Amino acid sequence: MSEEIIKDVIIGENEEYIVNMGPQHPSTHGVLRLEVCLKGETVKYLIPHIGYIHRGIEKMTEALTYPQIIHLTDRMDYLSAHINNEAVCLVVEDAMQIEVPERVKYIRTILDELNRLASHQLWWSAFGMDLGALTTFFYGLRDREYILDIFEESFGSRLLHSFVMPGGLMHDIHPNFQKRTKEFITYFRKKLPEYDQLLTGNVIFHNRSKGIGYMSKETAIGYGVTGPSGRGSGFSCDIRKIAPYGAYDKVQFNEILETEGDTFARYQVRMREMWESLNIIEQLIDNIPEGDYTAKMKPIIKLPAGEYFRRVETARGELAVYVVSDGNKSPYRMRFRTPNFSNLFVMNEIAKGCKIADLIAISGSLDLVIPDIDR
Amino acid sequence: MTSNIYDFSTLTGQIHTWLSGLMSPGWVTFTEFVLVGLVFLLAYALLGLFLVYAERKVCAFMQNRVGPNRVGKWGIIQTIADLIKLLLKELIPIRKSDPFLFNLAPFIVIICSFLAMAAIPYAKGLQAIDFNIGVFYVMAVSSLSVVGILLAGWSSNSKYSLIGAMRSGAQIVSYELSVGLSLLSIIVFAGTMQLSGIVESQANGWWIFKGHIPAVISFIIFLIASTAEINRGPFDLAEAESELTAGFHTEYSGIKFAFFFLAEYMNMFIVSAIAATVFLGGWMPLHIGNWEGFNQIMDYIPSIIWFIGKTFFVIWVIMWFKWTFPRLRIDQLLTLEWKYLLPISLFNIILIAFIVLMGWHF
Amino acid sequence: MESESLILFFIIAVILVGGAIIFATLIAPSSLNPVKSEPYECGIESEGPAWIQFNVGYYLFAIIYLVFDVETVFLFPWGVVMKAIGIRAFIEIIIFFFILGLGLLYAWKKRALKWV
Amino acid sequence: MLNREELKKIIGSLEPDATFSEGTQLLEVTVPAEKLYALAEKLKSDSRTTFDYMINHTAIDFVKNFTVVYHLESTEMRHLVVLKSILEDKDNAKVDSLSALYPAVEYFEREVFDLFGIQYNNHPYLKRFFMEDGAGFPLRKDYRDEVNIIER
Amino acid sequence: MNSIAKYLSELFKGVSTLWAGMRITGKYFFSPGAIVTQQYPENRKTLKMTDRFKGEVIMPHDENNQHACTGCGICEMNCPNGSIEIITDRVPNAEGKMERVIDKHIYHLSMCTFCGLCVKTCPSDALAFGQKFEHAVFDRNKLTKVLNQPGSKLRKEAK
Repeated sequence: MSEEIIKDVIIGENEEYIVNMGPQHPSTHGVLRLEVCLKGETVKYLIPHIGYIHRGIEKMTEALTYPQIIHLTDRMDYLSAHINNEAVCLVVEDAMQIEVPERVKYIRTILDELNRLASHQLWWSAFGMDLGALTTFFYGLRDREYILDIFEESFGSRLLHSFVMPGGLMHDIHPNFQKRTKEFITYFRKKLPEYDQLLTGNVIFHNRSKGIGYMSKETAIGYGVTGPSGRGSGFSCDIRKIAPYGAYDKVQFNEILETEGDTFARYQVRMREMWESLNIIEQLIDNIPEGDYTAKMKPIIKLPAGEYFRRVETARGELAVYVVSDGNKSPYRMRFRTPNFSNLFVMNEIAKGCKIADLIAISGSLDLVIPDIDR
Repeated sequence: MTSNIYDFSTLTGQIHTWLSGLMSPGWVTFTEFVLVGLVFLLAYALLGLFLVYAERKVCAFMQNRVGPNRVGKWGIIQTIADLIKLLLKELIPIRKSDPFLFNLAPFIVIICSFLAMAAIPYAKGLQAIDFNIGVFYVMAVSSLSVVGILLAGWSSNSKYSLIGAMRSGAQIVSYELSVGLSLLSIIVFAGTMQLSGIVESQANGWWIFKGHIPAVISFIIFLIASTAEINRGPFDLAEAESELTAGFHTEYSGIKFAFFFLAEYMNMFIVSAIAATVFLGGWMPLHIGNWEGFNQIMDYIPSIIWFIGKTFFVIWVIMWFKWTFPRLRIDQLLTLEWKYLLPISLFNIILIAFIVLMGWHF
Repeated sequence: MESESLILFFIIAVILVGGAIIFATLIAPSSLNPVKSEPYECGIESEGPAWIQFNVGYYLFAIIYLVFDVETVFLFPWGVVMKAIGIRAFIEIIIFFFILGLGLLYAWKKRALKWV
Repeated sequence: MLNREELKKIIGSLEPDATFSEGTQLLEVTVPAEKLYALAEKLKSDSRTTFDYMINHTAIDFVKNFTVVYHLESTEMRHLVVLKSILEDKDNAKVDSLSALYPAVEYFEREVFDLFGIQYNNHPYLKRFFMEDGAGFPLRKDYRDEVNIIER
Repeated sequence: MNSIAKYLSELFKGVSTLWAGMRITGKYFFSPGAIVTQQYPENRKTLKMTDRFKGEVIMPHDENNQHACTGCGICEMNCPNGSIEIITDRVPNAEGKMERVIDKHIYHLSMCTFCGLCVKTCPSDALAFGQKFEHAVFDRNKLTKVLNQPGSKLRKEAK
């Protein structure tokens, strides 16, 4: 029997099988619904349905002041909450033309990177679990706990820390911050090779991820897939390099690019980004300049009328904040271009023709956070 | 040779004589049946509960956790609490399911594991049925449980269940071959299919040591293939949690679900017991060459301890697999079997036949 | 005990499962509603029947399995007597395996082992 | 990377109807709705501009009109442009879909349709995204919801 | 021949990577010292939250049952969720002028998202974050708290 003949023998060639994955499914990391059309075990096409936790943040911002909006942005991509907060701060500082103190920039950048690390650790844990390696979940969370403890000491909260204010920070960092961060760097440098041994090198993992969910550079750009997912396809989209903010122009770091464009490449980008984040933190942590932790601000923040646009690099990609102000203390219209929104919809394109198990791997490798999609 | 101080046949013989003195032969047989039945029922339930507990503890330690520690000392009666909870759960009939097959499926999986339990030699003289085709019988019976899984998946009228069931079918029919061939290699060494005979043939050394490298290879193949056959991770495609939520037993609730759970763990025990019996000497103590003193001490450890120790070692290894590896994909699973395990085990058997032919084994 | 006593084990298993299920139905609460008895599909009402014709990939493997398993059954008696017969059995098994291996190779080359 | 003036010149030559806003953070180009698609196509294919990456698309309800906004970037040259179009007819707002040029914009457009009620011509799958049918268009300024929105 | 060598090397490489993974989990299995789980309800005595921990909003009172809240309403204005309500009263002071004092400083813990804006913006530092984090109750109404203690007064600054 040649391949063609086998194809003819296939019974049920036209049998389509519509399976809903989600909203209550262990692998969709939240309430995302994928309507998957299967043939046998092969995915023919899929339609993502979103909106299960749409909270109308964009509408809410129209009635809130800027400091109040900052704490709302926590709830979008809750895993890179600090970076989301910073995006709004940057827009406000841009618009009001405030020069923030150097110390603030350094601290913000360190926190960005710590947040990115924490996010990538959680992603690694969950990704391993998506592929059935249940132990990774606990190792990742164990190490993430170190970062969360550092956060808790300085900000008082672990996940959603509205720590930044327009013009600076809420309060100064905790005296222990530098010491504990350095401890964490040495600790995590030892643990990262373990991650590699447990999952990256594993032959089963290779088979499950290499060549799966291929996304070309053109697809990535066309669909606006940014962040590690886009960089896995060779799409150079690191805002930290393109439009540096904070102290990113003062540190040496590489933009991680992989060209394979498959699940493994996206995985590798994140793993290498963890190393890179450690490097960035290490360069900054000892050089935090002395000074004020906030710039002089008026008590009521009013943006001058106009349109402002600012982009930051969250752990999942490019977050753009677009503010239309009419001179009042709350924005006339605020738009969040969230990374996961674009990252999700490439899934139909790259998951066509793969197996159900691959679909899980692909959605895991895109690292979706559903509240970020729905806003 | 081994000492007879822990021979269970004397105990069973005594019970038999004692019973014969009390009642007529017909009643004796009946009473013995009931006794054996009760013992096995108890052993089955307790082993199942213990294995669930052990799994939770083992995985907890591998994951830097403590595991269950609230109910009883070290959480030791946690599984009993779970069992009571499962008993008290509602049994939900599924709309448009096939009620007869839906209810039949748990029976089949439990019956299969129970029948397999009967033929395992637990200790010297402690074996319910000593078939002369023991290995063959255990293989045959344990592979029947796929019927239960298929029925469960098919009858529940759920798409996830059906996919899980079909996967399980494809998986078990494939891995059955490697299990058979790897066991065959020891049969060639031992020259018998009787499980007690295989154990006896290891009195002066376990086959995994006596059989040179081919025996080690077939032991590894047996471990991999049997892990796949009992649907455990990394081969747990039938219930692949992140893909199919719970696979073939998605729709089962309460005690019916508990039986699938129990059967999975008991199947794990059975394959581990077979591995221990066939490769690791069953209840035979560890003897090293001519170290008389050492061998004497080993003989004083009861045979049932040896058996349980070896079995639990194998169980631990299987758990180790599960908590380390990512899950395979269905096509990779079949590739592994047909392109790696099967050719290797075929080649391995020729090698073993050659070793036996030349008389190189001890 | 005799092999007939297998029936005993069969009965015990049936009693165990049946008894537990009957016991559970007696003590477990029952509050059925139509939504509860829906088949699980992540909270969405399921579309179309779940019982469809399934992909041939599964059957193909079943067929190959059948072929090989029957051959393996023949091997077991050989395994028992291998020691006793010696060289003749060895040569025979090499021929047997050669044919078996050819079959596997054929299936392999014809990509019957490829999951569709 | 082209600077603002160079971009202005190129875009002005590509689309004579385009008007440019002064004193904005980014270069803003306003074109009539019916010329939007043609301009975007030219901007994408022209080797001088190569705006191949759609960062963001949204709309703003300026009570008297809708303004649709596209943020485009060139991944090669890294310059940004803001494309705007004003839709005067609020009850029957219509604009050409850019989804043939940028696959990503299909979903941004669906979101805008969902929240503003702006119709897109030639859109492959214009269905509501977050909200149920008949829920109104929440991001319009005149949207009222007594239950879920508390006036402050 | 080449393909056979490739086949075998792939096999060995695969097995060795699997073994590398098993070493990690095996190592942790035999090192119970690496257990990181906290035994939460049992370690309540030793559990210490960091001093900046945002457990709930409290109004610190000194030993004379005095607080610093002037009832200006800035915290109420700044709260994004409306979880603070201030009911003020006007009472005559020593000089006979009417002065604003708080009657009740109501705090809805159930609506609070711990953004910290109230504490940050309070001009008289009357609010602070408490360390208590076990807020679970069966009745939602219990989460509505009055922050000023009964009979408490505004602290007069020494002039």
